[in-house]
Amino acid sequence: MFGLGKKDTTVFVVVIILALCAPFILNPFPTGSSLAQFNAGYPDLMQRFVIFGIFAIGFNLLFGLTGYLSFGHAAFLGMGSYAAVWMFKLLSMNVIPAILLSMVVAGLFAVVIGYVSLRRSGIYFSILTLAFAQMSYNLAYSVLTPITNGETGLQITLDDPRILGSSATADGSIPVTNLFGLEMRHFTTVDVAGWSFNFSVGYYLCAVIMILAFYVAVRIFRSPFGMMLRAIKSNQQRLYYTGLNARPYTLAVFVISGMYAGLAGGLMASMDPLAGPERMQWTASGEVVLMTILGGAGTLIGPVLGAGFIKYFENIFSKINDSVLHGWFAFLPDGLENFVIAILHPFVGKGWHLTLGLMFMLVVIFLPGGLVEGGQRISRALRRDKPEDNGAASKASHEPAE
Amino acid sequence: MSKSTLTRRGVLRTGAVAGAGVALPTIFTSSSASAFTNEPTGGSVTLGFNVPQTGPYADEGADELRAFELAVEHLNGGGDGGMMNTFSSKTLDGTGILGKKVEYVTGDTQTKSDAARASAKSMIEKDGAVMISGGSSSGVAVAVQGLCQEAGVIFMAGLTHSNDTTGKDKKANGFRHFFNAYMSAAALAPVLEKMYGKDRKAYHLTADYTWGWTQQESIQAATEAMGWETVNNVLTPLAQTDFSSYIAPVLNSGADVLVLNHYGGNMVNSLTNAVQFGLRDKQVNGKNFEIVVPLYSRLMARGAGENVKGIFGSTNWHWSLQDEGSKAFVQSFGTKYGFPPSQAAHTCYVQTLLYADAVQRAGSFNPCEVGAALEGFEFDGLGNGPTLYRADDHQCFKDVLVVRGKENPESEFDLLEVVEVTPRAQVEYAPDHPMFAGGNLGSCNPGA
Amino acid sequence: MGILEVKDVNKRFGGLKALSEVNLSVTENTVHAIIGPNGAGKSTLLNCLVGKLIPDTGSVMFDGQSVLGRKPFEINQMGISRVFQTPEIFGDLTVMENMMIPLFARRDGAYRLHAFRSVESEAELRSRAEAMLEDVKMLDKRNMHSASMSRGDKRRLEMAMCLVQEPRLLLLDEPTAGMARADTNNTIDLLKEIKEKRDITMAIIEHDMHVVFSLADRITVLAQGTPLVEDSPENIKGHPKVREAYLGEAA
Amino acid sequence: MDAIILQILNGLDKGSAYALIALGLTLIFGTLGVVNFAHGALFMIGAFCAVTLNRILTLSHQVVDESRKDFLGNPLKVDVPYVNDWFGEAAGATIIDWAVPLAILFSIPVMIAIGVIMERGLIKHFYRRPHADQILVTFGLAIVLQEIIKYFYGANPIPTPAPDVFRGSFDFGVLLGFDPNVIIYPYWRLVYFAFAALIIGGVFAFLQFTTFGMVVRAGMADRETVGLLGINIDRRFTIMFGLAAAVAGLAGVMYAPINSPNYHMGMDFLVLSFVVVVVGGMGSLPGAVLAGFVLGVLESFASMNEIKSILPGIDQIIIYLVAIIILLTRPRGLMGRKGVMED
Repeated sequence: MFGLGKKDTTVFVVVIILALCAPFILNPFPTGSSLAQFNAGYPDLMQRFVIFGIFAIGFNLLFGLTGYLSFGHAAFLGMGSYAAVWMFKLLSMNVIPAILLSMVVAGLFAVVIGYVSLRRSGIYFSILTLAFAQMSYNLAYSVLTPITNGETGLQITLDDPRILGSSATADGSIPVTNLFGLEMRHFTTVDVAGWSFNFSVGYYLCAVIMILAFYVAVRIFRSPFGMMLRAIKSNQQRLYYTGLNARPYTLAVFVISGMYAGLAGGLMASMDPLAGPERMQWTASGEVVLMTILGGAGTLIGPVLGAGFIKYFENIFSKINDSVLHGWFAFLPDGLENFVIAILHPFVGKGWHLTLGLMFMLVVIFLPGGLVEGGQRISRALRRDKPEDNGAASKASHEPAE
Repeated sequence: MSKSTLTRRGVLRTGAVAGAGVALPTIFTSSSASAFTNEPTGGSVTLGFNVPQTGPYADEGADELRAFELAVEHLNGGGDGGMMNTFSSKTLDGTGILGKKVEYVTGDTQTKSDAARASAKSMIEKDGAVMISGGSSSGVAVAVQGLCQEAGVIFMAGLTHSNDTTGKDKKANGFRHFFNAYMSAAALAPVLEKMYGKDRKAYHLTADYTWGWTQQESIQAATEAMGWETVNNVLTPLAQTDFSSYIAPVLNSGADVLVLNHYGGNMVNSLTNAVQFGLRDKQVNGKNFEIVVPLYSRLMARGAGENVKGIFGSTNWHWSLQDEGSKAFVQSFGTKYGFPPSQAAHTCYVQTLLYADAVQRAGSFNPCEVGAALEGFEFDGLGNGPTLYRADDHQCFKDVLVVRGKENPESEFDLLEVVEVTPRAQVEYAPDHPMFAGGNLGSCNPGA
Repeated sequence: MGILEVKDVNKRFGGLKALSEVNLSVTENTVHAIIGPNGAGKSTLLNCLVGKLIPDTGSVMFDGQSVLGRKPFEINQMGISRVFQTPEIFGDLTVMENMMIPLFARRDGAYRLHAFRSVESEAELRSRAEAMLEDVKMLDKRNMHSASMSRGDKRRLEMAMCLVQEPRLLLLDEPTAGMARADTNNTIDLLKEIKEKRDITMAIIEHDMHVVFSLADRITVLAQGTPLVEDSPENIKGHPKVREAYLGEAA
Repeated sequence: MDAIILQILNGLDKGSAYALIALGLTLIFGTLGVVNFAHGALFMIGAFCAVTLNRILTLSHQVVDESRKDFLGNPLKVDVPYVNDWFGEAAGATIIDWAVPLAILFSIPVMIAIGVIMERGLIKHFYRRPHADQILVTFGLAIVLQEIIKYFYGANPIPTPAPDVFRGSFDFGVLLGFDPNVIIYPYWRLVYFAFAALIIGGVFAFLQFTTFGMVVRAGMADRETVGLLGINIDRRFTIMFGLAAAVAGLAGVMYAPINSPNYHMGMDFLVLSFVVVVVGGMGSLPGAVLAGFVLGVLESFASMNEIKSILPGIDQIIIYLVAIIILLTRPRGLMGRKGVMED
């Protein structure tokens, strides 16, 4: 189906189901229950899951296939965001031109940065990309303020000269990003017994684009191009002596991957029309690296899992404060309650970084292939007799240390 | 798909409970339209406190959070009532807001506009917050203010000092109690003139981003108006930690005053570096070399240690103030937490009370009605003397404190002494002042 | 005229003269061995042929075209394939994928972005790859991860990868270096088989006389960067100059 | 001219911090082949050694002073450090004043212990793992370490002053015949520069002239061969890691008075120090030191008004710009070896 192999079709269908049913899957707890804190099925976070999923899928095309570790990929995401917001300011609040322009802009920058950086490999390549991204970030924060609005971030104002559309709505508000009139921020909530589920227009647009992006990535993985990229990672010398020029391939995938980042940036701006410079900071670039490695570099679905994992921690764990903890453990006797809360306190709320850091360490120590390997181990344990043999997935298993 | 709106969790929660309880024939109930975003319909109302919990401003954020918790406690009738007792408006009676118990959710801004917006969105979309408050930088304040405008909730800004927040980036749904760069400059200038004279040459080091620029612009204008000369203004990268290469040329430039338009970690480092260079022991143009830090934060000043001694700056509020409001606040904060509150804590506490009071007076949580109640509101008893929430730009006008690093601190909190309380009249400006021009409040957005 | 003509090639590294006045002609459909003691300049010469090094002076013509200044992949596209001393294969890929890459290179040139077609759908190339694997008796291993194979199998795979491109000249850089006697013999058999089955021109750089004499049609002896003699294996065996330079008998 | 001399001085000082951190990073990378993202955290922990010693020395008991009031109006409790009780007020104050130099002694065993525990407990399991895994695990460790520090010390910078005698600055200009106050330089920064030079010299001498150093250098060049010789290279590498941690820690201790330590100062330095290491050339110790000084001096030049007025914002990007130019003209940085971290 879809020109994919049997296994890939299964994975793809699973991704489609997950993406379309996310509003249900991410809200497993009844709204009134104390565990509702763990629900992630609200529009903003769901959008972030898929947008960062796209970003990580694109990054994985470069890093997972060729092994080139770009440490400046967030620059493309930021440029995409700026391009999209400018499109909203100048042209129209429709998201289509904005998203297209964000991909084009990110692609163009990727051509330039990639052309220069790909002259070196290994860590030298990483540092070159890092340097470009940090330069973009520093300049966007300061000197380029007329274009980027500096620290505050580029936003839509009431006096934007929008060519197609009006500067302000009739009631004096800023117009809303839309897809041919369908507003991105619109959403409907459906209550089922104690549960409630949010269906957001913005989320479904992102989800559909993510599914497309995933599909394209699968096709690239299985194409001669994808095979060449894996060959580059495996043995560049052999590739050269087999009559192939690695540079155009790496540049092509760098640009594709940059355009994925631009797409993610454009979508981010479409969901929430603001573009801040910290989107381009090295920590943001590092984040996508971590997402990919955490999920499982070189696997199809790993980066999406990694993106979800990190964003979940950032948005859910950071909001658990002491009063929430007290709510959970109110059933315990007072002394015990305070004791349990004292134990948990450093790990939630303002301590969410600590939990995230520990999770990084645990995953990389015990699951060298990332979360995907965790999934494989579980499925292997469930059906011992059927050994897993997924071409892409098996690549993830490194030799265990020691 | 019906009309555009953000979620209204309050409605849904009760709707769901009712649905389950009465066992309606259909278990599907779609949300019905309500008057405004997150209209609280149950017995409680949720406020969202969005403060930096990670990153360099985490301690300031933690202090803001303490203040919010205290304010919620007081609103719900707990504790000693703090400034509710001294507040000139007497609508708050310890029964929550409009009889609804006040609940709150917290989030981490990370001092990044993106993260701050994500966190605020989750409060609005997931937790049904009807008001967002907090924050420790102007970039975040402006970003979250913009979000609240779009979402249709009230934003009560925390610590944000840039002129832009109530200048070119002002929004109908956003309100700022904290003072701004212009006011700092207007308050500082006369004191500087008195202390250092009219004939001074100033050298500015300025953090290279919007807040830094507005701060520098304000100070330069105010000091030049009284006769000072500005020798140079050097922009320093935000990420800079070592300012030696910027400070080294200062002495040789002919300047005799160094103005550090830095905040937070930048301020601590640049001030420490400047003192290390021995600038304050030098004589230039026959005068003692002086350093000025226009915006002081006591929390951050602690990081600079002894280096703040004798250095002038301005602050929104200080715990050593002896008016009834301040005393009541320090008493109740200090009793609960064991140390005096910071100016960030003060502004957050006050903003929460002001919001609650405005709702009470408006008789509704509708942001448009709340906004109308805040606009032009005159009040007293919240630690800053008589204060006006100006309708034109949603900026509070009140006295500004000029402070100086204390020579002989008695405790680790006793770092600053109030030198002068600059009266409100002296720091007022026209709403269309050039430094604040270019913005538009727009119309208030109730969301629904 | 041979298919490969090396004329008056000189190469210096600093003060060291690695190649001086090298002339070499490889005739089509022959196996030409280049032998010589360590440091004779064999590897330098090979590197000059494949584009890794550029001679200081002289010319290297392949089928009437100069290879000098061209990059390795361009030279491969001209029809020269190379087997390395230690097998260079794509270790992360399966055997079949290893075979597909040279086939794509031959069909599509040095660069072509087939990003949206599936490798699976290339039936024609797959059957060619399978036929080649059959030839080297590796068809049963086609789905193996190539890094996990024995060294002998890796060598076979590398040869197959080169041969499937149907090169007009196959360069072999000490194909049996470091191999056990049995493996060496296997490799000799494999090369003999290849030679018998198809018309192929090979240039072998080799240390091992046994290999050279079992395969070569012509032999060039290199010593101190200069060709001493070029002759048939029979004549080389008894050549006094060779014995002197190569076997060090005079000393 | 005077401005240039001034900025060279500044640059050397900045550079000495970069060089020290990069040196430790390269020691770990060169010997163990591990990309250590937690190195910045080690630097930070070093600075917090100074803070901690300061806290230990100022451990106090409280004396109620009825004559003064605290902020709540209760009698003020005055902290009296125990050292004051033991040694008298003047001597006690002097001891506290010298907390940072004393912290050097305190930090060496602490840092070596942390380094050895890190290596034995975590890093050694990652020698044969891909660099990506090393980055992930050390980055995770860095976050954990800094969160622990934040938990105990808060997020705000903590003032850690140098001893009083180093207050103020030295007038270089007068020595060189310029007017007074033209080229001044703080004493503590001079101390820092000298200290950095000492440490760098010490590390080089150690590697050059001791058998231990020779084995390690041989191990850096070819680990397997040295292992075959029956030398227990692993134990030496563990010690090496401890040493690198100590270098980072000492850099941090001495840096504490320059910028008040805070929990994220390591992250601030991390990226920069990687740039320095790579510009110097992966695995090259002299390269790391050279690059540290070169980038420090260039960064200082870029902050000069004369240059900023021609190229606004140049000081924001100079390090990265220079890194790009150097890496494009010299493929392996200033002194990098071929084949190290190139795939």
